[in-house]
Amino acid sequence: MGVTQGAEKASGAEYSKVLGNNVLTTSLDLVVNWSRSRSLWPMTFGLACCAIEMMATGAARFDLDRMGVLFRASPRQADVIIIAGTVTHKMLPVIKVVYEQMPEPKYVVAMGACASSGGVFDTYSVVQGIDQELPVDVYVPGCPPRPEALLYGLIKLQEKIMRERNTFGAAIGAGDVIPG
Amino acid sequence: MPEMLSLSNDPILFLSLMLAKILAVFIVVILIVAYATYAERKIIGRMQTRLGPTMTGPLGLLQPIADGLKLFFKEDIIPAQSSKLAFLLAPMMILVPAFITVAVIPFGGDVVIKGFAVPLQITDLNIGILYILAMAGLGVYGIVLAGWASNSKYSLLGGIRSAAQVISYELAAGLAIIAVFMLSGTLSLRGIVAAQSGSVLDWYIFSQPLAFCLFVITSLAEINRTPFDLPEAETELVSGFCTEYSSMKYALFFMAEYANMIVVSAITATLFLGGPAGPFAGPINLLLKVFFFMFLFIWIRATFPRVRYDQLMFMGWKVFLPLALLNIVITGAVVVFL
Amino acid sequence: MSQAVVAKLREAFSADVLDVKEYRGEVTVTVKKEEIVAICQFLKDEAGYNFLCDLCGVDYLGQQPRFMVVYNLYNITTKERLRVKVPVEEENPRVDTVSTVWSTANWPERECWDLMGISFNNHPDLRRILMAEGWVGHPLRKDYPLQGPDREPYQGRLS
Amino acid sequence: MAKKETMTINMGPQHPSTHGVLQLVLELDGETVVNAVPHIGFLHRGVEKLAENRSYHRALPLTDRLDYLAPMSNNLGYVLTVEKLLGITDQIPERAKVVRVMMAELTRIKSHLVWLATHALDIGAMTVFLYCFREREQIMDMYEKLSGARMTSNYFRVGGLSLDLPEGFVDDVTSFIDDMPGHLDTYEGLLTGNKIWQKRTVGVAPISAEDAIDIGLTGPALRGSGVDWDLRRDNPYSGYEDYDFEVITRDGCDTFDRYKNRLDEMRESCKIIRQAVDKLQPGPILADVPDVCLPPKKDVVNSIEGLIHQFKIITEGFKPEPGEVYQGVEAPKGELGYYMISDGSANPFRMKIRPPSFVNLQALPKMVEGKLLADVIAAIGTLDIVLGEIDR
Repeated sequence: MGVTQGAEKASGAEYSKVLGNNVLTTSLDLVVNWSRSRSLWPMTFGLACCAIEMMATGAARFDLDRMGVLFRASPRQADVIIIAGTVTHKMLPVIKVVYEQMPEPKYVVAMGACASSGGVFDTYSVVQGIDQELPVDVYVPGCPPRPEALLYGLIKLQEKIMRERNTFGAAIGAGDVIPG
Repeated sequence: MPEMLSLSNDPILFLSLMLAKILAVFIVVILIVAYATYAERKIIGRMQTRLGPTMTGPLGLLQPIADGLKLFFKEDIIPAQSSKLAFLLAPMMILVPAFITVAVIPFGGDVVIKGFAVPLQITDLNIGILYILAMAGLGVYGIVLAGWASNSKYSLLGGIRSAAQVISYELAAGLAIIAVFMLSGTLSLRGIVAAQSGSVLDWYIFSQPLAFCLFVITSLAEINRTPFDLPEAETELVSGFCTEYSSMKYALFFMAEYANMIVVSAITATLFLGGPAGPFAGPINLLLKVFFFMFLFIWIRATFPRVRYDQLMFMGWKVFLPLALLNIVITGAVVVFL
Repeated sequence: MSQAVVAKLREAFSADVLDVKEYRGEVTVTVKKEEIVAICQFLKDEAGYNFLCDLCGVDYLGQQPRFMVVYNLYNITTKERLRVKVPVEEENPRVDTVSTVWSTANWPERECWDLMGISFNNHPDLRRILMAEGWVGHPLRKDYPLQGPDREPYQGRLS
Repeated sequence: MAKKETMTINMGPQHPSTHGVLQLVLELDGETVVNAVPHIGFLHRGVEKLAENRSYHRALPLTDRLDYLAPMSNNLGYVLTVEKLLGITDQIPERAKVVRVMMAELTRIKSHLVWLATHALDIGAMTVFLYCFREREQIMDMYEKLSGARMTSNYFRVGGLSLDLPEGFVDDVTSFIDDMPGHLDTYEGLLTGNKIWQKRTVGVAPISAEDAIDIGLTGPALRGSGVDWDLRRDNPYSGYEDYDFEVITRDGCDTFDRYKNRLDEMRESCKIIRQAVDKLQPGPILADVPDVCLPPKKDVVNSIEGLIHQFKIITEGFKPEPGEVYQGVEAPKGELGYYMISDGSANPFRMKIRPPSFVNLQALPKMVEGKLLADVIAAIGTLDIVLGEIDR
């Protein structure tokens, strides 16, 4: 099974070829998408300031657990990686390894200005946006973003997951996911 | 007194009832496992001034289903460096003993069907307790195997910790319940329940309070719950023995943890709280007792920090073991001289 | 009080004290780099400067000598500060390590090597500390571009 | 003798309890740590270099992002340094000084709350984590009221403050410090008397006073080793000499005493904040130094002189005369020092930051060698490191 992140496969011809687009497959897709979007487990992975806001989002006032978001320490059990903070050239290989270790389907949220674009740190050691290396699904602006912003970003990610097609087919090995 | 139903007097009824009992118990346990995760998140959430899941279905009730489905449809990674067969076997080896232990737990008195007495218990082994201890010992092989087969250092440390932990605590747990069957005079769980069937004061929690405390604490350690969750200590070993597991295999570990919790609660209820005895129908009484213990375990998790490896060993060998032996000596003296 | 220390220092190392300055109540002593370890040991043992607050390099590009290594000392008993500076020329950017005097100098010296390219003789573990192992160049030098050498320099206004 | 084989494990940079992107290479014999080597720099963003390319006013926001758990302490150190460089330290209005002290102490509570939260979580007490964050949210609200941002406040200015206190702010502060000691008792109720917590902290990660000074420990970690040194009392700044507070010192040299130290420091901070609230008098919030400080907003919008004045400071900045200064402040984690050199231009010629965590982290190998793996976690927690300021 594989998930294409690129938009080039998202042509109509592609998914009519696989399992088709009938009431059965779309309902199954709906179930799969629902379960995926309602149980987004991010990794306990903080880089800088934004990580503290990420913790605050998980804590009592905002409580990510309401949305079924449960932090997992091991990348093998995580669905989404929240890049919370400045990515440096020294850190980049580590992030890539962690991302590779996550099982499909996996999502990337770039939290904060630094992860999205390098932010205020336009310097020799900072990667100017994690999207240069990883396929980012949702950008959350802010320096650091407020917890509400992160919540909104995750809700946007849920909506994006709900729009995915052929997720059931991809899970049983027929074709690729058509991104939402 | 009607005759006991057995394979010899009505094989078809016996087999079909047996199947029904197994199915019923299995479904109940699976359901409790699923909703134990939900209950844990809710209860701990409340203790931590949070809400827990609320947005998946009404009151967040569909959360375990979403989690389960998601894990089911997730990519299953088997690390290239792992030992494939052992890696596959480990989650099953930990889940199966957890489930089959339930077989000997009586969940009610006898019911009369077609003139035969049918016990509300899947099977009544005359060495029920030994069977439970044996299964508890088997479960740890799954953890050790998982730790070793993953070929990851964190997993290995988790596996080793688990093995050491179970060896030290199984002994104390076993010795703690010896005192119980010194009083009951039988190893069969049905017999033990029968021995406590008088008034509430006949429950062994009152005659054996020390054994009860020892058993609850040591069984917490055996099922790797806080404060003894060293094998999967998240802040030390990432996820311990299941660091490398993803998808459904991880879900099996997850289920095993809660199944173990149910089993231990049920055993404690049976041994010390009179099993199905109580004001309601047998199974409901037992379930209530099980829920009480599970709540207790969740409460402990929300309250206590984690002990350290050497302190755990110290407690197991130098505190609990002598206490359990002392308890046996006292019980023996009481049984012989009074 | 700092002046008394400086006087003592001048007495003991008359040939090595190059300059003494006071600015905003802070005393800065510039000394020769050859004797830095002896001077630091003296300041620690005789003058009670038992705490090395900070150690860093400064790049005066275009001046001779190009670098300065700055030691900010603190006396925990009298609560006083003293700054010692050592000029380091570009051709031979090497200073003796003071990590034998205060172990706290270990990491700041590594940082100084990493970011400023001043190396320290007899240092126990002189590796790059902040930048990745194979990094080329020393970023805090004034001739190192802010956005790194391999990027088009930013044309807009930074400050 | 049989040959012992050790195992090297790599803890971090992605690990739940390394408090960010610290990497520790541990050599283990069983579970005993034989050797621990910290690797840092995974968050090195080049703040010092960036500051050299910005004017003094514009370098201020960078300091927020150093120790992001205590942004106002960083701001305070920076503005004090620049003021010293300009020689306007004694022209700062009284109100600005009092508000600075008040905010610095609130920041100390905020930073210590995150420390307690993560330290307790590392050792396994997860409920304390959520309780601490609950109280922290209140401080965040005050920050937001004051500066508009929850974390990166950027509130102090060279010469004073950017804005006056908003309406009702003092009441918020008062009600917070009224409640805070009770909350601290709650945490202590969950931890201090808990046998498991004591077993995990008493005697763990020891360091003697001599070693601590030699290795450069500062802040609560040093005071946990019995060295009575606090910059607020010994080299007072921003008017700290006028406040009555105790410097908490314990000589147990272990994690438990450092834990108690920090908790008591929070109580002391509450006392200081209360005094600051009492001292608060109406008055100007910005020094009367037109070369440095922005004019009031009403002048900017109403008069051409004010507009030109504002424009000049924004575009050109100010130019301190050449010189060099060092200013240390007692940040929550220890001595935070700024060493600044001016060459007469509008940008700092060199800004060296002395981050307390950077130096404190050096003590880690000494603290954990020969101890168990679980003690490493406790030691990282007790040092209270923040990678943002270690790597800068």
